[in-house]
Amino acid sequence: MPSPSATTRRIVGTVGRHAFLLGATAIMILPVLWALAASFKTPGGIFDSNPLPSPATLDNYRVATRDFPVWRLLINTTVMAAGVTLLQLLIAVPAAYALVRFPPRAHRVLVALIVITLLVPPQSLIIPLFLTISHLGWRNTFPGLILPQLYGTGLAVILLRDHIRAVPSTVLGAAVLDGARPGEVLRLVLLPLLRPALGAVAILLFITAWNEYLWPSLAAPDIDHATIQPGLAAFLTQEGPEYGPLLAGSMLATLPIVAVYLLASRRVTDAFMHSGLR
Amino acid sequence: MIVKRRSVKRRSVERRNVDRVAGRRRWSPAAAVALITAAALAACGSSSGSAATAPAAGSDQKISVSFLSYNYGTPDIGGKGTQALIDAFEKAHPNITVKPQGVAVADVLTRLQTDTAAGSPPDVAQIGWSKMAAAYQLLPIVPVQDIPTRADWNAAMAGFSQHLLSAVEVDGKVKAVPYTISIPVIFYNADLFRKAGLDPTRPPTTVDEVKKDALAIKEKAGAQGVYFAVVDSGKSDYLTQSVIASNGGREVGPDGLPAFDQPAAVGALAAMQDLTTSGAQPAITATNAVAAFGAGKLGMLIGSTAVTASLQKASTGKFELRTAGFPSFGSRPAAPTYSGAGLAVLAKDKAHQQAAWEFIKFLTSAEGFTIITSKIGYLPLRPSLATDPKYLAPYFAANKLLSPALAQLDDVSPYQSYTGKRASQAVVALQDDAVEPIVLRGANPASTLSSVAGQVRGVLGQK
Amino acid sequence: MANPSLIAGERGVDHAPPVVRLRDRARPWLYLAPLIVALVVWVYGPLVFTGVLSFMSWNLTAPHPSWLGTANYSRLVHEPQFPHAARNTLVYAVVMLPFATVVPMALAIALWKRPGRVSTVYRTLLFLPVVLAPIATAITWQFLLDPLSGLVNVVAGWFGVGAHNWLGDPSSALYSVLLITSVKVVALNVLLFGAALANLERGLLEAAALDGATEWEITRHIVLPHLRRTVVLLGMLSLVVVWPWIFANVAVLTQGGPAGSTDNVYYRLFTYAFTFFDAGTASAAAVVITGALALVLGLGLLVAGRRRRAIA
Amino acid sequence: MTHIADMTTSGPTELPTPTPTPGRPRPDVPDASDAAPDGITTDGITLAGIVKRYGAHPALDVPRLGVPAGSLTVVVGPSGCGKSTGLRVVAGLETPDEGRVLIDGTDVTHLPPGERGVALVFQDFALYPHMTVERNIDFGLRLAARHDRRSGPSRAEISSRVAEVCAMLGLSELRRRLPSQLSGGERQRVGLARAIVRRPAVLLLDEPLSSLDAQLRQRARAELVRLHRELGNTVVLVTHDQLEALSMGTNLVVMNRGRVVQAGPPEQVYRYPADTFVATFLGSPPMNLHTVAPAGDGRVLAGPGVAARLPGPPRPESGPLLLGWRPADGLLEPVDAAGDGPAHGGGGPDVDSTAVDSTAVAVPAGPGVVLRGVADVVEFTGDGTVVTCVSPGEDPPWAVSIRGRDRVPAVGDAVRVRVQAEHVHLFDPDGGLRLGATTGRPDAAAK
Repeated sequence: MPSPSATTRRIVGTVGRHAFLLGATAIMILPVLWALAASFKTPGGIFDSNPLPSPATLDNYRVATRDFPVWRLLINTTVMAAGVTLLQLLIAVPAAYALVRFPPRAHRVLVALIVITLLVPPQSLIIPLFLTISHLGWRNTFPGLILPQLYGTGLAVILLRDHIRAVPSTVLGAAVLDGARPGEVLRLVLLPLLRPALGAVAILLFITAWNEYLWPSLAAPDIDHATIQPGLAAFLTQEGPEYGPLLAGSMLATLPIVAVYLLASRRVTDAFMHSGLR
Repeated sequence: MIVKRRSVKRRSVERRNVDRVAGRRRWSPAAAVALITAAALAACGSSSGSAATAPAAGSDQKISVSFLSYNYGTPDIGGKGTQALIDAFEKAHPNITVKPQGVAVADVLTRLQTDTAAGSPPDVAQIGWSKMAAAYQLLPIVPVQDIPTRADWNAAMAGFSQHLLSAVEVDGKVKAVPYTISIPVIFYNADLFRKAGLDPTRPPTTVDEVKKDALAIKEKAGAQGVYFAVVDSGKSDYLTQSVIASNGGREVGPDGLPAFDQPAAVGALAAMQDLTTSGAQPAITATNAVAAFGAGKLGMLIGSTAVTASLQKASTGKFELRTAGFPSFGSRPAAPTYSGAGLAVLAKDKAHQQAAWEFIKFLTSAEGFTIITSKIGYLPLRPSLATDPKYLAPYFAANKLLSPALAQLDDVSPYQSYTGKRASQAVVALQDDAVEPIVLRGANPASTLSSVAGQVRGVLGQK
Repeated sequence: MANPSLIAGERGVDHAPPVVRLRDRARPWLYLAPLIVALVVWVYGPLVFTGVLSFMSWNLTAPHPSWLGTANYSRLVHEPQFPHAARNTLVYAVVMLPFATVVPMALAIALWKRPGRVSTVYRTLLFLPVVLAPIATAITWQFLLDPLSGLVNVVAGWFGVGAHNWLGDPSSALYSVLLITSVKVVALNVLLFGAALANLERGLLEAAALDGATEWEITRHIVLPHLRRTVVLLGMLSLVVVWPWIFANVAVLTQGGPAGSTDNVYYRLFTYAFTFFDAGTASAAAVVITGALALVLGLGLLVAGRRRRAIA
Repeated sequence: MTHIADMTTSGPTELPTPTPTPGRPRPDVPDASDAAPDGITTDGITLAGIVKRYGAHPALDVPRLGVPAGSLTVVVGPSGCGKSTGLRVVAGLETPDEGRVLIDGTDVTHLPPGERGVALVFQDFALYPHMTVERNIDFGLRLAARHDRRSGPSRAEISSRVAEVCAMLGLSELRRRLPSQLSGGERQRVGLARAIVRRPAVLLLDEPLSSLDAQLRQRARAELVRLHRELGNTVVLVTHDQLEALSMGTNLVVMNRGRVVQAGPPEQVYRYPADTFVATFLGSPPMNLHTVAPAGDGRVLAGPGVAARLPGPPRPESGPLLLGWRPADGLLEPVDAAGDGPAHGGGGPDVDSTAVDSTAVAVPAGPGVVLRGVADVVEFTGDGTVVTCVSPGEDPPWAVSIRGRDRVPAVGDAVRVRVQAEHVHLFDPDGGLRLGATTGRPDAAAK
């Protein structure tokens, strides 16, 4: 039987926690809500202090979808982000596997060299990367967009290495004893076990690539090949910024990810939950 | 315009097919990386610009001109207007196809740099005046005036604002033709004027009057008075040049070195500072000021006519928007500097240069400016069009906002650039280290300008 | 029935046959090859190029860069902008740290303690700031922080706080940009801390509660130690991942101003490269940044290594 | 062969030792070294000169160890003694730094684990969590089929072998389940099934019972023994549980600190522990050890609360010794509340009362040991009672087991225990080595 003071403390604790959560969440999603509301505002209304759209209009969405190739940009962005994610995982999984299961003698040096790549500011690579894809004639192509972004693969390797370490070594040993070759251990045992972790890492990589601004703006400046992030900057025109359509466009860009999240909410949460990120 | 939109779509469909073909090859299981490379090369071969493919010399032959424009592809009036211009040109010149390329306005020079580095610069590019000097220096620009015969040039430029043409001349030559040009004006909220007991039909004409009216608005209308957008978010100095020139000074001396530490320039910026310290002007950035003006909380905004259309949209249904000419310092005539963009040619071979000239000639013709003014809102650089019933007389009859600017077209002072390859760094230094601290934060005008001038001289002198 | 035998003697180094040795030695490199190729082609190669370029003068379009020696470096040191940006960068890093660690950890723990539909809703809402386009985020904040009519000042007005020019005042601009960016960082890291917490046995909590531990004691002695590794990882990771977001906010909102107060080495690098078209100075800045970070990392590893040895 | 004859010098002095119980023949199995003069057996597992280091510290150092074919060999030792490492070396999961592993006469040191004909059941069973029971079991066979389409098992063969194994281990009903849906015992059986379905020549078990609860463990132990009998292959089981070690194996290998301390049939190892480590590690409660000093002609030993008279020739040398006896070998004798004398007859007459001091115990007249102490803890174990006693002086407490319903002393009662001479073990106090006969090779203990 809890004493009255304990009960009081519990109530205060619960209220406190909810106040904390509510407050923090409110602050954090305030910009999203404001942007959502503003995307329905008229050009004049957007400057008002009133956060609600009055009068509300769909004009901004009309502009964003009809006068602006938002769908094409979204497809480009999806292809790019998926390509970057897929290639990074394709490269990182075997590398992380090797680093955990059969580390070469120089693996400490190797890990240090991988970690250093995380610290190199992308801006400092952009000039050489840009010249490279220009010489290859890769501007405004998906390879030109995607391949140089592999400079970030080190992150995937470091994250996956932790996940692979968390897999019981006995299970992998059992597969070896069952006669599985190293590649088969990876494909038939490790990968299925790693799926939730791969999901979580993939989501992280996908979001990072999706939000990428600088590289796509240099690698694929043509509006037909551009991605959504630099594409949205087209609304900041010399003739005055088109805030409404820009926000409408960014809502449309957010929508697919949120929809996927809502549909796969359980799975994504599970992915993060069981990703073993420790 | 609708037709054109469809053609854009057609192009992208073709390109998608290319991608699809490449894609089929791409997904063979092994060696994904290598195959992607191959596919990319294939895709690239078909999508890289026409500039690289050598055209036939004959004038009847089809030729295409690539056109980099920061207006193209934008979803606003600038994009629509540019599309209309291209459509009209292609109709008039069936043998020339224009391949427009869009770019964010902030990225124009980057894009041109990188395209040039990649070996495929556009044939024609729309370049902002503030970046034009750098562009002349950095890019393989072919002076437009060198392309046609003298007679052709003279015929084409007859009726063009000769004052402006001579203002943009470099070494006695027009290297880039003024295209989308704006000059600063006073935008004012007529409702706030009335509320403050001012007569909206008699807007201020001098800086002193601006200050007086602004203080009246602040006191009586409960709104901010004026914002002189010298502190430009894009770090452009065209308004700084405008106020200094209007006060009889120069920002950049004839030698291409700073002259903004001279008394006239110091006086101009001191006047700007006085607006802030007196309370007539809020100490905010230009972006915030535009928002405040759009919200009806700022009486006057002094900025480029380029934003006329968007201010008009924002004011619709909220307040009456009017414009007045750029204010003068006392009795000295106002001498605003133009901003906006010119058209430069980067085409590599004669045939494309010739086609580029044809295109430029059309864009800056009477038909061209009719579209530019009526669809995008830039000034008609052939002033007679405004009264020509065939062209813009109906537009100006209905739309008075551009008239004050047009009236000042013959007063504009040339945009001046610093010398050397660190010119853009000099502009940023002036705006960041002198203009902003002086105007918004009360730094001493004389000492600040003098120290920054020294700093800029050092920068410009570096290798 | 047999007897296991133990015989003294015969012992010697027994070497594997050469083929076996070769196969075992080669295997890791086979798996690491794609990574090594990718990093050499897309990081280390360009880095070397950048290093060479840092001694050159080049505007990216001239046919050839010209040799300049160490002038680019001395420019960085002698002009006030870069050292100033470096100091700001430190402030960014230090202030961002709690938003990458403590704040999201507290939120994640609060969510984790009472699982259920409510926390799912919270989690979904907290996902939103992560995926809102960076440029839209920046523009939204530009409006929210507007000195004259922004919502933040309106709300501040209710509490009797006067209007403030958050982004226009050099004293507050840096912290405004930091707070704006931290929203995204917090949102992302709540997710990641949530993932780490999922590995913690809830049974432990019940056991501790039965032992009479208070909520705080449970958090302090069970939950926090469990998250130690995540804190370190996300702390470091965030300092790497967060720069593109800071960059977008600075580019849209302040352009490094006012008075250079929001400038940082990354934005400076970009300015040198793509505003001033000074590839040499930009490269020199890149070399300095990378070198400094590698140095910090090296020292960190050294200290961590020594401490681990001290414990062992 | 007798033990005396087999005995070689291991201590400075040959002590007359107790002879084994009459009628107990020494297990008459040829030594590996007898079978193959070069020291390499042709059957079973042989480790030759195996060294495995982690850092500078050798985790495993086995000059030679043979595991006979068809045996159920139990490797026992405290945790961290290298027994699991040894198992992993045999399985091929670890590569030794030095030495060779032979299985049925073939050098497998550099063979991949899957090609050694070895199966291993892990302590945590290491089931593939994403595969059903059936897939877990047939994974290895399917791989074999994939790798060698010609001579690998056919699909029909795989399914019949899986069915057979499932039937044998009672898993037929569980074939579609995932490991997460199984109980601990079921998981263990799946782990076993996965191991034996490949018909390995050698089956290795790494503490297979430790994650089962006590009740299940007893049953699983019996099942494993039965399974070994049915399969007839070589089984090596690693455990840290001495009871398991003594009860299950046909052979016992005791390890400590990366080395093999003693090997042999369980009963022999139990009866003749090679040193104090083995003596105290095997048996519950562990063997009692007393530090004693020889007196007189060296046949009389005395320490606090303990006195012994040993048979055999006189021992000229003096110096302290360790005297050991197993709690079950002690006979509790009633004592007078007042003095040394027996309360109700018993060994009264043979008491020699010459050696007397406050802590001393009268030396028995005949061969044997007499201990005196006070009952401190009395534990009822069901089929008997364990009494922990303390002697006067610094000596550690010692225990004696009382069978059945024999009279049990109460706490605080004075206790006298007599041990027959043949149940006495003597050890060198310095190295802890056994003095006198063992049936193992003395140099094994010396290693």
